[in-house]
Amino acid sequence: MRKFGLHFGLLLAVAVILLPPLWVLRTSLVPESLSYSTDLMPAFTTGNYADLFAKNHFGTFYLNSIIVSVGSVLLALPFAATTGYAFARFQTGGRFARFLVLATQMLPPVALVLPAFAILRGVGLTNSLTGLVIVYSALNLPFLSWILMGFFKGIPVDLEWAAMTDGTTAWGAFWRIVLPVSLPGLAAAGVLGFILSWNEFLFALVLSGPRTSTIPVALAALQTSNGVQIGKVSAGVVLAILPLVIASRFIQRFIIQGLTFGSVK
Amino acid sequence: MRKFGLHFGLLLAVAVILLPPLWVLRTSLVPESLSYSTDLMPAFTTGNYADLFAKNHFGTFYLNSIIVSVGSVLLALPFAATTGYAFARFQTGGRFARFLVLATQMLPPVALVLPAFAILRGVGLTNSLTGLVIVYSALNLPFLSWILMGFFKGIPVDLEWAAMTDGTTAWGAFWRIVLPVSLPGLAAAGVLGFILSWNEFLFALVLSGPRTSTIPVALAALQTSNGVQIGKVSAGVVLAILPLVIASRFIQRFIIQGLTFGSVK
Amino acid sequence: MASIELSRVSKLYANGIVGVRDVDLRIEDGEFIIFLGPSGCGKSTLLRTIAGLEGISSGEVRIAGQLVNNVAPRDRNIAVVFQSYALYPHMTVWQNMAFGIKMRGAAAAEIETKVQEAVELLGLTGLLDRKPGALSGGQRQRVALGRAIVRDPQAFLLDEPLSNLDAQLRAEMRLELVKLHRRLGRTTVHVTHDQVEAMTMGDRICIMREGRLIQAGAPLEVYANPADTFVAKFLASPPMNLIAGELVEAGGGALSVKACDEIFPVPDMHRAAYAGYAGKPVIFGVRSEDFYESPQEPHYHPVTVKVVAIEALGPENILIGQLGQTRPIEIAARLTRHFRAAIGSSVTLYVDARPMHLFDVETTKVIARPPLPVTRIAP
Amino acid sequence: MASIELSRVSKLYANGIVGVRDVDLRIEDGEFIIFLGPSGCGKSTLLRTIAGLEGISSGEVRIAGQLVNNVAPRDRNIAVVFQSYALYPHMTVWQNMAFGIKMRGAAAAEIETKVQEAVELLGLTGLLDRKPGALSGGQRQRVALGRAIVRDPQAFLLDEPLSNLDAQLRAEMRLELVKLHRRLGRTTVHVTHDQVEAMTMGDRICIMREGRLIQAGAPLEVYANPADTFVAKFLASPPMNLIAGELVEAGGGALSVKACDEIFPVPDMHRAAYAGYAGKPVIFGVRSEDFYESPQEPHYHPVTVKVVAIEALGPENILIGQLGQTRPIEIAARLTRHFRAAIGSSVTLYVDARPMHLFDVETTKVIARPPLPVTRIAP
Repeated sequence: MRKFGLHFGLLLAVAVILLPPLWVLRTSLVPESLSYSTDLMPAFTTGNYADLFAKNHFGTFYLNSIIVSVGSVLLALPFAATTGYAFARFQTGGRFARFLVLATQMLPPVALVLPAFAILRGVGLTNSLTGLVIVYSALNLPFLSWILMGFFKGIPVDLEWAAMTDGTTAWGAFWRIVLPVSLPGLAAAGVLGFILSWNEFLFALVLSGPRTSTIPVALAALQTSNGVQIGKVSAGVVLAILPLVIASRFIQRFIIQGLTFGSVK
Repeated sequence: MRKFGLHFGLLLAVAVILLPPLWVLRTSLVPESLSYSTDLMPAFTTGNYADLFAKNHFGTFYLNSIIVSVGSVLLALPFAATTGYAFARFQTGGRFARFLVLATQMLPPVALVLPAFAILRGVGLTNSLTGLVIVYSALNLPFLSWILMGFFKGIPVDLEWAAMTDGTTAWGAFWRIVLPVSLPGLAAAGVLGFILSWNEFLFALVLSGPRTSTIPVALAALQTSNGVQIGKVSAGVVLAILPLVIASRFIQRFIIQGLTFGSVK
Repeated sequence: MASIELSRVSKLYANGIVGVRDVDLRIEDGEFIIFLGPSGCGKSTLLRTIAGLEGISSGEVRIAGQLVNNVAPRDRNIAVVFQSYALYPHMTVWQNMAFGIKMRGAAAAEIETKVQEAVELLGLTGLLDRKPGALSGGQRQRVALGRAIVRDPQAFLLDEPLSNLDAQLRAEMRLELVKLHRRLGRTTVHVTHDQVEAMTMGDRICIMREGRLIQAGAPLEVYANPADTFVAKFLASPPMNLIAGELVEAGGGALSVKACDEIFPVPDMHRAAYAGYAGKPVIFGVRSEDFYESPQEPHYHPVTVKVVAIEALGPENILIGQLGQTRPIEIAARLTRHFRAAIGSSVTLYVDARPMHLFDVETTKVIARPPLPVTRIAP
Repeated sequence: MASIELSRVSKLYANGIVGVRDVDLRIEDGEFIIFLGPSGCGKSTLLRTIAGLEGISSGEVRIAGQLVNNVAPRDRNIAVVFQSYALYPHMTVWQNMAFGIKMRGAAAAEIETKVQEAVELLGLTGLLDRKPGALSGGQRQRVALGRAIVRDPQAFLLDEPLSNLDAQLRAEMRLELVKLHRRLGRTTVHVTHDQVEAMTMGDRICIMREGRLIQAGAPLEVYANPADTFVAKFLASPPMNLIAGELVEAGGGALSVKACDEIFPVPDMHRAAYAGYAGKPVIFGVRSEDFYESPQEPHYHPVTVKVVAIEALGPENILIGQLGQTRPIEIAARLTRHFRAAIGSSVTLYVDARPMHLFDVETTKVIARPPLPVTRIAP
């Protein structure tokens, strides 16, 4: 009896967690007029998706999001790796520098967005994807450095010493030994950076123009223009989540391993 | 010569990093009319601060932010601690459950804010601090669980075994040994949760009303109402950062120790 | 004050790994028993099943006659000293030691008395207000012991308690643990992979391998009569020399082992036991200390050995040499510190074959023979 | 093929901790030298300064006569085997072993030949495509050695290479390392905290303590003539018995040590050396193996000892006993395996005082006396 209660409770929990996303998926595949029907699947259509691409430029926004997210990660990762390595191995900057890195992560985004806008306008990069890539790189840099620091700390210094007696320079030891060994960490950090950039809303809203919007901004626009078109919004949400789901299926193992933060065995 | 170049470069870097916040501080203490002067400190006034409290209800918003941030951390932390502990010690849910926890963190906030609004409206908690506290708790829970999982993993199971042979139950061992030992981790997680809630903008914008705004929303309002009042905005930014600076001075050590993720010696 | 009985205890893990397999053992009240084996042999797992920290898959565990399969660790009234010491890092030494009886609801005065007794017994005065982080390895070890003693448990379970100490301290603590046991008289289970600890500390050794209990007995008895080649090799350093050969009849009912181009006469006392194996391949086992530099006794058998290395330890010399010409095998002989020889030269050593053993080639089990008399060291 | 010279080498860390202090040492070309000491004594630091992995604060390091203070590790042409083995986890065994000469720009054919040589020498065939994660501890150790050998360096620096192996494998590898050194003839520095490794492997031992080099010499010479009480205790197990007493004149120019209610006559051969200390307090040092159960030689001196414990190791028995009545001290005596006595009983042991040492009470340094003849084990 007690066991039955437990299982029932677990099933309920699973339902509570899984039902909302599944309902979003269902609504995205139902014509707008039947969205609020209580039937499980009153009719099937891909019209919501087609509309998004045909009328709402979702193709462009999708591409924008990918360019911005991938670009910012590729730009930030080398800096993050070298900073994280310096923090992990040397006294560089001491405790204070490490704290500063964390501290920048504490500033309220709202307080940063206006200066960012001012700077980008100064160099003529508002409404451009390049501007967003640069800003996102800057936003992700401290966090990525911190994660990679943890990773590099987990790599025994013996490995580098071995490489250095084996004939490499200190830089060669980093390049040939430390980097390859920390690939899971770099991948995990990269994926995290991608996700953060992909989901970012505030900076994208302020810094992008009508043709350079990213998915979150486009989603928000759907929700506010002339009432909420729930079918389209649902389709947009599904599309927004899709790359995350696909990516994460491949690298689930990788991330979990990478995010145990520095425990390379 | 090379050394001189190095030092010059470092000084430049320090200036680049420190100048903007210092200039914000300066602008907040200068009358609005002289804000854009290039003088270092053309005049001194605390009028911007006084105005914020007198005319812009910053006192209320400040209190709101504190209530929401502290409340959500206090609400989420016990759940996060027990979830994190279960993940660290038992097979609970397996690898998939751990991934789900990470996965929820990957959803774009923009996609969550509308459902959150719908749910809160259903139970009559829009425009209320209670609603914000609950939503922020939910948003922070996965992240806090993950951090605490790392922490608990770092605590040798021997300690619990010792307590259990010493006469405690499994729960007693958690309560009397594991929790006290992980205080730095709990503190670090709590501070992180506080900062995330304190800085959150999107949900606060959508879910709060005129009397239940938090600081980020109030800051945004200052920037958009009738032109940017740069003196007031600067003062607002300083006020927004202040508790973070104060808190972090006290717990800097704590956080850095806590955020090495699970390496309790 | 309790016996511990294990009946067909097995522990299988979820991933199919076998922790412990069909262990039968009765530990008498007050006995000091050693679980010895290489890492991964299940000795620590077995200790934890006694403590109740790991459930068992099948079998029965009894403490003081009472079935405890489903009794929580805290109700078994046993104390465990962990390899890591597992001191509570947020408590002072005093609080660490008092935690156990406090949990059992003892009065403040009793706690004070008990802790004070343990503190004096272990020489921990002056450390009571320190946190574990401020203690040396040896001090931590003592505090962990003290924490166990204060509780006055039915039995002590020690999980490699000496392995984190340096050699000198380890030798001292070995002796102190034995004295402590003699003084407290409590049933004690001591897990170790160290052959010296096993030989010198316990009333009985239980040798484990791959989850199984291979042999249990008094240290010198096990040493003199190993159950198989694993025990023969594991319980000595250098390990017993094991030489593959053949048991042959030498006329007049006498037997010899033919191995490595040598003929080792089997002592008459073992003739009856080994007669059945005549003509079969056997493994001839002879301990390194049964080689001598001189024929002190008439029955010693001379063999020629080519010197590979001499390890001069100070008090004694270990000779590593090759026995035989066609397919030489390496043997170790424990000789006096006065022995000298050039590397590569040939020397004659004298083997005392009386303590010899023969092992079955296939099962690696010992071929039973009457034991030589072993004098037990009093008391 | 290189000598290594250290002249007044010191290494201070930024936080004020002294790693190494004023070490002077000349390691001859082809020598096998041991750095021995407890953990934290600076032996590994010293090894790393030779390798160039840590800079030195003052002094000079020369390899093959060339000053290398400012030479990068890769240009010193030495190979290091680390305690953790430090195998590159993302490379196969073959890639690990080839990495070093590849870095030095060797041709593919040469790499293949060299790696193959090392593989055969160390019996690594069949493992070449595995990653380090799929190897056992012993195999990893071999690969680490192989990686060093392939490079054909001027010198091998081994940082506790055996400490992660189990006892049996450690004994085997000890011997193999010695054979390897004999075969390759390269200068080798071996860092260890294990007294057995120190005694058996090297041409010379350097005993370190708190960053200082205390004593250097051939193992048996250091064993027989320790420079101070630290060396006397550290280089033996059980450590040398150190008994506080007084040197007194016994008439006719004879000397005795009065200690623990006993009078130990000083052998005549040492009389001249010790005469100056008559009437002063001294520490009397006698090794555990200089106690005997029977008066085999007429000059052995009988003492009465109360038995505290007997550690029966199998091949020998260690007696722990109390010497003296008023303020008894505990001594260890290494006796034969045939020795038997009841705990608590009194037994008479016979001391061979010829190898004795006296130490100064204040400096703990040995009081110089002519050494007993030590035969070096050939070659």
